[in-house]
Amino acid sequence: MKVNQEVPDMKKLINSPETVLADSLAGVAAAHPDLRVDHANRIIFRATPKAAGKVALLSGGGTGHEPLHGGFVGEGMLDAACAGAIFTSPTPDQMLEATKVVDRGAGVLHIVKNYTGDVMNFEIGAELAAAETGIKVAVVVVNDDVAVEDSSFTAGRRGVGTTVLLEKIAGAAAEEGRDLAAVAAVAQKVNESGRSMGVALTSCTVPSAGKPTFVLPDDEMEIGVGIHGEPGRRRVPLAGAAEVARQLVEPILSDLDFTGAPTIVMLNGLGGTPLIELYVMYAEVRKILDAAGITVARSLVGNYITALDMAGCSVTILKADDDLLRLWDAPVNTSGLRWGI
Amino acid sequence: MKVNQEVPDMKKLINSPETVLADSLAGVAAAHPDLRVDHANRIIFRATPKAAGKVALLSGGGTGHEPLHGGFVGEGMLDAACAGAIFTSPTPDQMLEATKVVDRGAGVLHIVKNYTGDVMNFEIGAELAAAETGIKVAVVVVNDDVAVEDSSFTAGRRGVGTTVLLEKIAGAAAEEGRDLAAVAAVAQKVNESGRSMGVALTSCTVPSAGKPTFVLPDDEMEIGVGIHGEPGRRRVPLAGAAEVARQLVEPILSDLDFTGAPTIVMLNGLGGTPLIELYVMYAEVRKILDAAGITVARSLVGNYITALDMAGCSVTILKADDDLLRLWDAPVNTSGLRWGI
Amino acid sequence: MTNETISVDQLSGWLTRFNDLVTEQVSYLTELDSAIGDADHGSNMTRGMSAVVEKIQASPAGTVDELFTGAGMTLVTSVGGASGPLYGTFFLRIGATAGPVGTLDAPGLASALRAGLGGVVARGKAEVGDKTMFDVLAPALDAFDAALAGSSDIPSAARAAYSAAQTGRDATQALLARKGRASYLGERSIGHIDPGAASTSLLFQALAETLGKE
Amino acid sequence: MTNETISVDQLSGWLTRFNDLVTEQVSYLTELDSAIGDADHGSNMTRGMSAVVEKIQASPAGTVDELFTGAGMTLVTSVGGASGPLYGTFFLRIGATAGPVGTLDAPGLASALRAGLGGVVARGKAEVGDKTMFDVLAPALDAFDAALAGSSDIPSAARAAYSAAQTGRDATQALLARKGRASYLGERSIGHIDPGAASTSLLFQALAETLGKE
Ligand SMILES: Nc1ncnc2c1ncn2[C@@H]1O[C@H](COP(=O)(O)OP(=O)(O)O)[C@@H](O)[C@H]1O
Ligand SMILES: Nc1ncnc2c1ncn2[C@@H]1O[C@H](COP(=O)(O)OP(=O)(O)O)[C@@H](O)[C@H]1O
Ligand SMILES: [Mg+2]
Ligand SMILES: [Mg+2]
Ligand SMILES: [Mg+2]
Ligand SMILES: [Mg+2]
Repeated sequence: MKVNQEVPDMKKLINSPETVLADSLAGVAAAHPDLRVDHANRIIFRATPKAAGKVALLSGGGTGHEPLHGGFVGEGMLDAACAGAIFTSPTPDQMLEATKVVDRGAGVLHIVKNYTGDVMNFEIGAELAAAETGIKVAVVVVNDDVAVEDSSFTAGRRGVGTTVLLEKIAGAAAEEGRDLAAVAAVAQKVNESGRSMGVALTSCTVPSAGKPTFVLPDDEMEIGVGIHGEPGRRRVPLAGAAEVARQLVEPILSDLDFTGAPTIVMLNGLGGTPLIELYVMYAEVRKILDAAGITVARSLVGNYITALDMAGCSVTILKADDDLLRLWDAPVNTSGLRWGI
Repeated sequence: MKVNQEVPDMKKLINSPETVLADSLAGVAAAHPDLRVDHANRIIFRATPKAAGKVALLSGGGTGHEPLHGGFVGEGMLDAACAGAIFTSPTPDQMLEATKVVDRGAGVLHIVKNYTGDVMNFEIGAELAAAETGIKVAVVVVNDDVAVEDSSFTAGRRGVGTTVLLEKIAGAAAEEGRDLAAVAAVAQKVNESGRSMGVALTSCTVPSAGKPTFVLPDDEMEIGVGIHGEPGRRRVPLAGAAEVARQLVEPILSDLDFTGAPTIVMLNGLGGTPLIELYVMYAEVRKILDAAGITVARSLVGNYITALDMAGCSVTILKADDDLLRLWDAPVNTSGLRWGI
Repeated sequence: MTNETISVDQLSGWLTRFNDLVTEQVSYLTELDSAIGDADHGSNMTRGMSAVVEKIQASPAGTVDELFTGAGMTLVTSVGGASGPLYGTFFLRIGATAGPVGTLDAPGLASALRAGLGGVVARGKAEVGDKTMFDVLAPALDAFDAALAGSSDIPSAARAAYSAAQTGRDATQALLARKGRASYLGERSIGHIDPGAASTSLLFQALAETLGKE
Repeated sequence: MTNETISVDQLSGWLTRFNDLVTEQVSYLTELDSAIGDADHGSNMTRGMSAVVEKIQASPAGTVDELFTGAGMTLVTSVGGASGPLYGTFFLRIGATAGPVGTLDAPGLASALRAGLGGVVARGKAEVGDKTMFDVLAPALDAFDAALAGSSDIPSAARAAYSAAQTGRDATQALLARKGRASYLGERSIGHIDPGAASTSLLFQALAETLGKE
């Protein structure tokens, strides 16, 4: 076990790989009086629970994607987020505890990103909740990453950017008082209507590994990268923003027809890329969508679902409708997303 | 002039160094219907001007510090932001144009970060405004960076993190209907009560330079770095978060007595550092402040005033009072800072 | 002969030795996971197994059930990821099948291990050739059973299992992943050993070494 | 002799040559600014001077005033940073002092340049030894005046100014910066040539070369 004052062997503002999760939760607790952090169970809750009789939303996953998920706990979005070790799903006992705490009598929606570990751990959590409590649990598994092509021969598509939009929209549906089946249905609809694709210019470095997960030559980028540094579709020569935007948007548009409906578009930074580049990319994405006759009703540009210090970005497009747009616009008050409040 | 599709010679999501400012402004315009971008003059305005009779706030500076300043244009904060080339002050004609547009009859406060170029360009802008229009202009020059020790023998302290807090608080004072002198006085008070200090783990890369501004060995960091990659107080061995926090907070605390008043503390990321590390740092900063008997009334953790893709962070502490806290809590609706609305 | 049974203490020694091995090989496991996953398998396994061993040292188990149920629960609640539920279920099923006994004979051990494998399959749905820990676990247990059927004692059967485990581990290199995070790579997963296969091989190395020492 | 006056066209040639030189040396200027500033002096100067030259080419100036007022305004409105107002004011003052004339004689040129220097000081408050462009501009103009006083013609005086400029530029290396962005470095600014001093030396190189060619 490394001690606090040791010199880190990588360029990260941490005390040690072993303490980074606990230390970051301490920072979250110190920064946000609106949140209550259960340090023993590594769960971030709203300080003030929602009204009784409303459906609660629980998500969680490996740490390293901040603000996801803890940054989306608050009015109009999640009720709690379980934090796993870096890039590692949280454990079933966390999901059980969180489920018990957040249930307000109307059941709990588990929002799970489609990774084997997350799915299995949430599954066991839900099994334990069913065995120990009478709490109704519904599950939505987000799998929106078009980078995974042969999804029938794999663990399926990964859950990435659409998770952010889903947590916002389902959160609004729950806040509005819809019942568990209806909130789960909205969540399912968002998942079916959202698609994402990402690019890495550099690898992330997992603190416990101490070195970059993969090595990208100076003149190459990884198209279709996952938010854990999983390799993507292919390595290609580095290109300008317009060409990168094309390589991200085209696979999305060929996967789903986005015409004829208002869309919500997110240009998401992966952690090491500054906002100025995200805006440059967003301009290019919009040019492509405009040319394709796709209507952009709402935009989100920033770091929302990250991969530690990876340089790169992802594009998410959600085919919405009036109901989804209204839910999107509803008030939200979290550290990561806030409006109308 | 490079063409759009050329392969970039650095790992940045841009089209070319020459177009990055225009391209990012195009992205801002596409993403934010609440903003109006004057592309010719490179000015970001509120789409809906504030009510007549209220003091307007104008800021600006070199691009590369996003969300500062354009991300702080909106209700409760700035009325306009002039964007210069990367790390280069905007030009006087921009300030003149913006001043004319934002004035609602009650005068305009220019918020200038203390760099020779910014000061001179805003100065000429104000001179032109005085010569050409009857608009009253007041100026506040932010100089909060304690890294600059011998400020009497230099261009003075640099303007860094306090700028964010000042734009928020003075913006609220203006929104409340205070007159130009009163808004300028509040701004001055914030400047006098705020102190900052930053650290770089890596250099930034200015697109037109094409390579890192400075080279930091793998086991060193730059304490007291500026937001343009200006060298700081000293290079020291890389250290853990607790030790880095100590090296940032101690110079701040020895520069001003923060006891006996509520403080606002910002832990700011410099662009290439992910949120998880900022929370780890924030936890350490709070430990030091708690031990020093300093009361933290409000916290802000995230990327607010950045230095392109630099990895690192800065700490800003503002000694507040009831008035400043109330102004801080007042509604704000910008892309970079939003609450209460 | 004493080698025809295995005691709770020996089984505790197995888990302790497994912890030593994953700790020794932590960088290797993480490196394998960097190539086709997310660079955390080493830290996942050491976090889990060190917690298991801490628990064993704090309060040694009296029965096989207690030992493996404790180890399984510890893994499930401390690892996360894919390996937590998979290794956790493996041990939980071993415990439940063995029951509250102080020793297991060879058939008892074999059927407990096979129940563990059943748990892994129930949880992860892996099939032969999917390039997962299953591709070590299944041939290792087949070799174990075959050795016992050929009237080997438990230590020899464990050595046979370890040998099959190594072969299975190395064979994952040529496979295209169809389960877990590596499956996202498609063709690009070929040429790399599966990290879970490698840690499972260490599990059988630990068993062989623990029993060999006596 | 014709060398005793300088025409608008020659002065336009000076600015054109200055643009060529900063364009050639853009990386060098940026590198100097990387060491003690913010790595933009090269792109600032080329952005400004290429705009100046574009303007000259689009509509050649008829008078010295028109030329330099146009150049100064272009710099002020296209550069930003510290160099925009400083170089801009330098040229604006030259234009205003020279007035709407087609040629300048040697004393006229000398006093226009000195007015430019006055503008730089008025704007930037730099003093001798602050490690700025002033430390090139001041000795270069002193040398220019001294050469004229010693009855040199304008081209020789320009060569003398350039020589003094180079000396001034190199001398900034040993100085501790007290103005501009480099001043934040304190002791660490020592050992680097000031970027603005380097570009100002190019300004005199351009003058010497332009006049030398005739
Ligand atoms: N469905 C599955 N069935 C069996 N084993 C699996 C399955 N999915 C993944 N694994 C195993 O888990 C290993 C990865 O474990 P680990 O890296 O700890 O978890 P994660 O993939 O969540 O990061 C893989 O190498 C593989 O052997
Ligand atoms: N107060 C001043 N007086 C004279 N020259 C100055 C002053 N401040 C800065 N300079 C000059 O400006 C140069 C820097 O110009 P530049 O890099 O273009 O602007 P910035 O510093 O705003 O990035 C310095 O090298 C120095 O020569
Ligand atoms: Mg993992
Ligand atoms: Mg500059
Ligand atoms: Mg893994
Ligand atoms: Mg500069």
